[in-house]
Amino acid sequence: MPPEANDAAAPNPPQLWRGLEEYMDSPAFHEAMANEFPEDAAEWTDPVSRRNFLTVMGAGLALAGAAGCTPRPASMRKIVPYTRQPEQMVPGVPLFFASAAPLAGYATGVLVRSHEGRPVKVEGNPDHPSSLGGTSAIDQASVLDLYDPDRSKTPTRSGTPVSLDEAVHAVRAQLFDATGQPKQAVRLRVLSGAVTSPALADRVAAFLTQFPQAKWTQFEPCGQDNVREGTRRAFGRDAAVNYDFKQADVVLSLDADFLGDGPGHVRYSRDFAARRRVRDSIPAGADGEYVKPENMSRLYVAECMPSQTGSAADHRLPILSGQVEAFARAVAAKLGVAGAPAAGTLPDAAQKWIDPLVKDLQRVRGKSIVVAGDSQPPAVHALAHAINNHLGNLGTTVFVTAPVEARPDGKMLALADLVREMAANAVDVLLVLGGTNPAYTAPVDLDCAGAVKNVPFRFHLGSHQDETAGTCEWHINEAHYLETWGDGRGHDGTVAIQQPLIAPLYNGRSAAEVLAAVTLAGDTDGYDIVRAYWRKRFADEKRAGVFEQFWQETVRLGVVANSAAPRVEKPTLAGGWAEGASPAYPTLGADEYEINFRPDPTLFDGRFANNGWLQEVPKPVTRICWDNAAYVSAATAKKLDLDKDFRWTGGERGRTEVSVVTLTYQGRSIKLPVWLLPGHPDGAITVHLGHGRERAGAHVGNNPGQGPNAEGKQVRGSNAFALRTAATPAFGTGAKLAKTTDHYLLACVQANWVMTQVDPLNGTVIDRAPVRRGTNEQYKTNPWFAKITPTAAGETALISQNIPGQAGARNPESGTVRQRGTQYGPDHDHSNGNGNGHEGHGHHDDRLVPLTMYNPNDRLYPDGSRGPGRRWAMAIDLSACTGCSSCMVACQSENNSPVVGKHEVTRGRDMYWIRIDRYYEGTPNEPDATRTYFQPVPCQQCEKAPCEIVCPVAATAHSADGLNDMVYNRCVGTRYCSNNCPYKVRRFNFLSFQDWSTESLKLGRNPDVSVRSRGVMEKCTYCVQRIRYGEIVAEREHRPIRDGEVRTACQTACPSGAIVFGDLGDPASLVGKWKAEPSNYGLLAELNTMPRTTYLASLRNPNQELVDALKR
Amino acid sequence: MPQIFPKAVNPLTRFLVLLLPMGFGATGVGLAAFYRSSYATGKEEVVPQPVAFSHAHHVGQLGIHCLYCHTSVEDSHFANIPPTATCINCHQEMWHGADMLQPVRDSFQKDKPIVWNRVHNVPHYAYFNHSIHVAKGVGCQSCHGNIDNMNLTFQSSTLLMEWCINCHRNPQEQLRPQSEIFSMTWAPGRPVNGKAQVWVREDLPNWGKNPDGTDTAHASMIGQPRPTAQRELGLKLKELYDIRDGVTMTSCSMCHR
Amino acid sequence: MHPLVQNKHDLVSVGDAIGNVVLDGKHPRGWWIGFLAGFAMLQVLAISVAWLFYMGVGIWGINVPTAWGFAIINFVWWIGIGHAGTLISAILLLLHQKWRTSINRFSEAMTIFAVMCAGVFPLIHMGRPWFFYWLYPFPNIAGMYPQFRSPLTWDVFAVTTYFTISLVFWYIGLIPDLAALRDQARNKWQRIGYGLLSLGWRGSAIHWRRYEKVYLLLGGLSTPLVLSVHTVVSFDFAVSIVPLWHATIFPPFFVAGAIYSGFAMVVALAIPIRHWYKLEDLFTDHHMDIMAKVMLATGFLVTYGYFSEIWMAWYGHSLYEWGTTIERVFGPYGWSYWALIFFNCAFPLVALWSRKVRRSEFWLEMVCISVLIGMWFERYVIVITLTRDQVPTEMRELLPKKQGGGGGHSIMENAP
Amino acid sequence: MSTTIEPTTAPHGPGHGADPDAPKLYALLAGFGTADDLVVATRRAAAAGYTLMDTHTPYPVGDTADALGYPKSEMGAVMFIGGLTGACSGFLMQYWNNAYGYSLNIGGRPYLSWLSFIPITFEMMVLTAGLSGLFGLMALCGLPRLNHPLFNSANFDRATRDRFFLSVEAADPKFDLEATRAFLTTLNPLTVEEVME
Repeated sequence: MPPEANDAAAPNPPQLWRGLEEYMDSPAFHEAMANEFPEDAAEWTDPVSRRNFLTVMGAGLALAGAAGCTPRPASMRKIVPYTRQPEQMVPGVPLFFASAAPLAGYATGVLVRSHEGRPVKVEGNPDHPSSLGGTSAIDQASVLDLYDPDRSKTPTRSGTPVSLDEAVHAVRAQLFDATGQPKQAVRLRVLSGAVTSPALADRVAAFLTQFPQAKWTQFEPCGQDNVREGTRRAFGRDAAVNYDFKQADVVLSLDADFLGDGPGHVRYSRDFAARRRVRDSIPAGADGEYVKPENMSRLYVAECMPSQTGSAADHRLPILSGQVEAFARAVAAKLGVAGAPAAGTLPDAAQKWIDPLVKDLQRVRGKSIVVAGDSQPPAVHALAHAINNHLGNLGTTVFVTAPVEARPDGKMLALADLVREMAANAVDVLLVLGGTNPAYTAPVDLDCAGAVKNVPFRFHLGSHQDETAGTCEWHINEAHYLETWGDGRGHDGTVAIQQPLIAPLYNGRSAAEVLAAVTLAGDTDGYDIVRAYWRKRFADEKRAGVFEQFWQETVRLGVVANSAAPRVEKPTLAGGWAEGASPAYPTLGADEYEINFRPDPTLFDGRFANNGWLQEVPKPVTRICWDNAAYVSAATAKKLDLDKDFRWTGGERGRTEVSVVTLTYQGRSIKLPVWLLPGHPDGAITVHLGHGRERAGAHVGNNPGQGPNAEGKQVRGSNAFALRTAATPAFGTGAKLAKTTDHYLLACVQANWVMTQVDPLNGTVIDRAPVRRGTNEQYKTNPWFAKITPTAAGETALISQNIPGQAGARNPESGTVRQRGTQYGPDHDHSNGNGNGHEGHGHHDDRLVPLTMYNPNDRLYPDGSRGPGRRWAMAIDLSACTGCSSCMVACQSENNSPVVGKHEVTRGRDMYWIRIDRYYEGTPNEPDATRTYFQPVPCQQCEKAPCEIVCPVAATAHSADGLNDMVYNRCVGTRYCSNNCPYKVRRFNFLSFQDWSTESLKLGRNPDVSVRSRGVMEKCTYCVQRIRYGEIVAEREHRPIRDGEVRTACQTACPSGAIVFGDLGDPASLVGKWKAEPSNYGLLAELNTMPRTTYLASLRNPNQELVDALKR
Repeated sequence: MPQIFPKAVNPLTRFLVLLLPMGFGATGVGLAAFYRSSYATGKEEVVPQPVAFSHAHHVGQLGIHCLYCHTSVEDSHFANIPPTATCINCHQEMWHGADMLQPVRDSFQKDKPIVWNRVHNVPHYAYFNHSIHVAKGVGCQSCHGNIDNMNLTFQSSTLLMEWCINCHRNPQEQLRPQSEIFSMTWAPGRPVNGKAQVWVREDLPNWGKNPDGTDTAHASMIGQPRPTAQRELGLKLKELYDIRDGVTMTSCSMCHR
Repeated sequence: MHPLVQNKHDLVSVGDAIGNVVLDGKHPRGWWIGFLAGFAMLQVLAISVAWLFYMGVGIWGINVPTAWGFAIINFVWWIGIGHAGTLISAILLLLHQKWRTSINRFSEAMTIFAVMCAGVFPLIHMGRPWFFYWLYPFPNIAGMYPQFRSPLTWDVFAVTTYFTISLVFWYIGLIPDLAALRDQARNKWQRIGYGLLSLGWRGSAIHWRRYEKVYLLLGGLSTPLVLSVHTVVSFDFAVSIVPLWHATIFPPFFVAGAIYSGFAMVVALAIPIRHWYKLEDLFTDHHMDIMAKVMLATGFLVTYGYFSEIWMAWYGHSLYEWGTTIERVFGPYGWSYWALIFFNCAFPLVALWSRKVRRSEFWLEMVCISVLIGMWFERYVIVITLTRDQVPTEMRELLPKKQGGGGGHSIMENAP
Repeated sequence: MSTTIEPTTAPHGPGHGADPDAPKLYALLAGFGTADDLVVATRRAAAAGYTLMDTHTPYPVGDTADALGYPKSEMGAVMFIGGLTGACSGFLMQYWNNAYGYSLNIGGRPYLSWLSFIPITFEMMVLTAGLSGLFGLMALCGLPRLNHPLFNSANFDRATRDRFFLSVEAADPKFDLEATRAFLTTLNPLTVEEVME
């Protein structure tokens, strides 16, 4: 109900919605709700749940609101109170609840913010080891799935809505005979995604006990099969492995994207970043978060498709996926790993790597990690474990634990068995229990969808009417994780309790609930099931204390204490670990390529194909959105004469016309656009799975307004599953690529790829150096290297002091800053007499004189008028940023940013308030010399903001605490501010980008942020709603705001802790300490914008020996 | 050439020429007056309600405290409109058969909220927070007027931006001690219960207590007479409650975001 | 000396020749074709603007780095053209150039219509044009005022002032002429109409004396006003920190360009009018020659500006300036830069060197049209600079999506 | 030059105070063919002691104004004061609005960003100067005056074309219908007529 205020600046948009009271009055809501609460709701209503808010309110529907448009404010709006207000709820005050966001079975602990019963924002749970407060972009976007207008809203039979009872009874009729006895003869198969959830596993186990003839198959198209099998091979038992990157001095990744993919990557990003955040002076109490330059870790990556991990690497070896094994063998052989198979032949570049790499690994015995990628075959994993064992890493940086998954088995093989059974008419009843969509994701040679048709009774539980639902007769709509109770395990096995924040919007059910319902179990409600399971386990594990207390505390924290998978104390290699190694890598024919299938970085295996945020957020590294492409190297593109055409527009931003290619593999082919990706090795093609879904959803995945894909279908991207076989799920050789005459428009927000520009007159290179970068060796000799500005302005020294919070010219011994006075012109910092380094915390005015015509000491801040004197500021450590895009989605979620669609992105109109710029160093023709940098760019909140002085109506102005305020309701849309913003971080609503009509999406909006209408400029505000909320809470208590009390959405989401935000006026603030670092610099600070957002230069730690070796 | 225009035209044309600036001026003044009028702002306009709830009766006569219904005014941006259950607390005992209360009983029995008409309509892009105003010494009366005299509730202020801004620039004109926030009769210098006003502990930030439970320096004020002039009192309170300066308080993002 | 008026016209015949054009209301067929074409395009404009207001400026190809597009280009182009009118009238008045009278009325009218055309564009380019009045200071219920440091606010004042003063200048100049028309009127309605407009002017000696003074002073005010208006328009770019916009050369450069295009427009319109209405005796070849020489001079000033931009970018050693210059000349939009050089410099400056061209109706018309195209491209090149900014990643392209927008202005050209 | 004097008769003859409603004589209007004739005539009339005179010409003939004794125009002062007022009020408006009307920190610039205020100050000056010129001209000249006795003259329409008129008003102390008419006739006019009110 209450909070009014939601949309700004809308003159009269359709369905203006100010609060739930109005929202509930809308006819569309009536209609939607009529479908959403079926007649048998009573049976399922959960009397225990504390969060049935929406049901309470949903019943409270009143007369249609006065929808007129009158200039008079009075009586325009309604106000609808509760009839009985829930306890613990203060209207208007958001609440946080701990829950768990599942992905491919693994759960990440999250905290979800709820406004009046509506979950609005997902943040990481600092208490959960898989999160530590960070989240992935997928976790951030999961809340949008809840409000997806295309979710399955009702149980169906052959597509016709039926009641939930009817569907449940239909299953029961298959399972039980007339007397209520389980039918033992019926051949029963249960298919689900990977399961780590102890409660669900328990429920499945009970089911299997009840029906001993039943079989349970798990299938994950992009799961941990290779990891699991490799671990089993290495240690001779089912086990899981996790890593401690904080302790690792040297990391070798064998095609492993541990920073961007797989369970635990959020946590790994954080640990890894801790060894990359180089500091001149380590802040007190920040042990383990920062390092001195000499303690910086080193990352070697040998991989095919450039990944986030590869982008963060100090040395990256582009190599075919199939050659990784040979490379690993060579490393093992050189290291002298006992029993390692013989090394094959390696490409030249790879061969050069071996000696320096091995030497480096041996240097730090026991403090290194070799990690193999999910897509590498088990043999590579076994090799990696053997090397770790050899180097003494097991138990120090690499931990072998009991398995995390409820039943670790070969999922691809198990599916193949099931399909074979189905094809042989050996299955009577198939229950598909959500989390998996085999009709779309199964290997194409299995023909899963065809085999399913042979099963007489087919039942599907799923959140959407997807491809698998289409092959099944019966369907029940699955509840979202924010709607139902459950649990799940993180990468290290720690259990998170999945707590709902809202009653199921469409009365959906979880897998455990459905299993319970169809088997006539005692508990049919998710809460009862989970609680009962944990009551039993509490007793079984003989945990201390009272269960009720344990339960309350666990639910509150969201984490079950001490539930991590137990570590294997002294793991030993099994005897035959090296068996089953792949034969030597086949040589590629002249026109043959290696094809690589990878899960999409944002859509994963396609399950998020209807999530607008994940479709639109540019994929890390490639910066393409809304599509997939065949990624090839520059040499391959040249060989095939592939076009990447900007046409007469010269369009390097947002709009690119590329060739369409036909990709043929094992006799099957698809058409898709091709993309030249710097850093991709020659001879290989990478395609992302998860695109081209034909039953994704009408609003996003199959929205006809976005145009057809390269094959002419109304889907987003091309379906690479159509090429993927059971035998080669990750990569295989023999793919063919043929150029067609077609062209395709790709939305790539950043095709422009270098920081430098070549002067055509004399061939010199102009380096704008938006990312200041260097090595730790450089840093050791001169930590101030980032201060060098690329302009010839004589005021360089002065400008670098004018960056708020900057510690200026305090380092006489380095001399960098002062020297420039003579190098480029007169030194202007004569007025700055203090050398104590705290200059930046004071008022900056006296430094401005040489740079401004005005006398700065005037009425703007008369003495003492600044009250508590807060100065909000942000610092971003470019060494830590992995380019994962989590901040972009978090910002979109927090600030109600619209999804504009592919068409508008191609016109350069994406609406991200924070974007991630990706720069390459090197040339695209030498993939192994390419180095990648990421730079998140939010509004820099310049103290001398160029945008402000050009706004004719003062719609953007500075607040006293230094925010560059943007007042949407004052904006008239001249767009001059955007022109004058050197960072181009302002975003304009060129059209009515907001979805004003879809009712369910409105529930997910943040009520504390105006929803912008068309014709209005918008931009990052440092999450001013959070600042003001924090201020109000602190000032109500008459105390200062604590450092870290106000956190921006991007900061909270960042898995690697690259962003810090706080009050520069607080001398103890972390942001102040970051900014006092010598590597701190302001982007384009030479324009004297005095940005409040600054960057810490990106540092790499290359191995000089390897550098030299590669030069030879 | 004959005369084109009759003589009478001369004064007429001159008058018309003079009318031009006068007309502009009058239109401007008229528009300015219109936008500030009760008609345009809804000030003092009684809003009909589904149940004829009388603040005059409940507050003025019965003396029910504001917080009894508006429970979250100290904790939230939203002061809360009481749930039907709050009405029923009393009205299951008294007036439980009155026709007037039929909608209330219906609401409670059928679990259907009463849909009130909003009286104070702040534009949706202005984010007003009750709790901070109450915490910083702005009394209910300052914005809502003498609500204890209102039968049907009406808006007693214009709620125009200039009205907000005026107080944000000069808060001292409206501030009152914490203990008098909910009072409808308080005025600076007016005796309370026949005695001259003195500072009480409740007036002090955090009740004059440090986190460790000791008294703050402010505690010495307790028992001292309060200034009797609003200006003097306001300035004292502004300092006491750490109210920031006008430039800070009129920053755009204070209210718009 | 060349006679100002050829073929022995006297006071009466000149008055009749001009007065007949107005009072008879008879127009040649060309006028009607032009008028109807203009009127039709005006309707296209109305439809386009209606669609624009309904959908938002997103129907244009503008995007975030290039947030300004054709609307601003057209605005600057039109306002530049407008300048010549007043300038011709005012400067020539101040310099006592007698030949001024052959074109002053005409060029003043052109100014007013050009400024009206120009004024449309800033209005329709706004995201929320219905709030345009927020750019004017007036006491309002929000207590908010315009932000006077913004060149756009200066623009509002400058263009408003310019329009008002141009109107006043034109009108004051017209009063005796209106009185003459009143006295020659063919019928009662004309008589009443012109009678009202001429305010009862009777040519009194003291009236004339005051009139002359006011007119002279207005001319004196208009000259700096014209310069100031285009200076302010150039501030729209020069005050920003966009590379190649942020240049002190912009004000004089813009003013020279404005005179260049303005004279071109005056001549381009005068030639067909003189041709159709047979006014060769009043707007003589000599006049054409003088105006062409002015264009030649201003054309060189403009060309100097182009040179200076490149020189300053190179000499200034700012890598943003220089990098943007490279992109401007050799980048994806380099074609527009070379188009500008051809239409604005190469062709006109060579052609105008010849006396034959200066005195040939056809060739001078061609040169003028070339200059008008060239000056449009100049603004295009300037606005397109936005595609190349300081941050390499944010270099996106403007996608010109042609709406009817620029269309409907020939009515205004034809109306006088 | 023709010396023909066209006999002109007033509609009702010279009313010697007989009928109060009868139109009164306003002036005698002498028409000349050239500006030079007019200048000469005006000088002579002024020398003859006539004061309430005026000339009406199709274009400015400055010498007549001198002959009539008109001073240099006061329009300069009017427009100067107008412009000064506009400039001051324009500048103060900007300063007041920025510093007091709503104090906002715009890009870290001081409230008194006088450099930024110059363009509008200038524009306001020109605007007010121009408008005060127009309205000052109208006010001082008594315009608009759509009805004027001179328009009763049948010939007066040529005043905007090709004839130069000298009018001697009946209110002139030296005015005597016959004597003045005789005097005017000596000045070589093309016409002399009586113009009634």
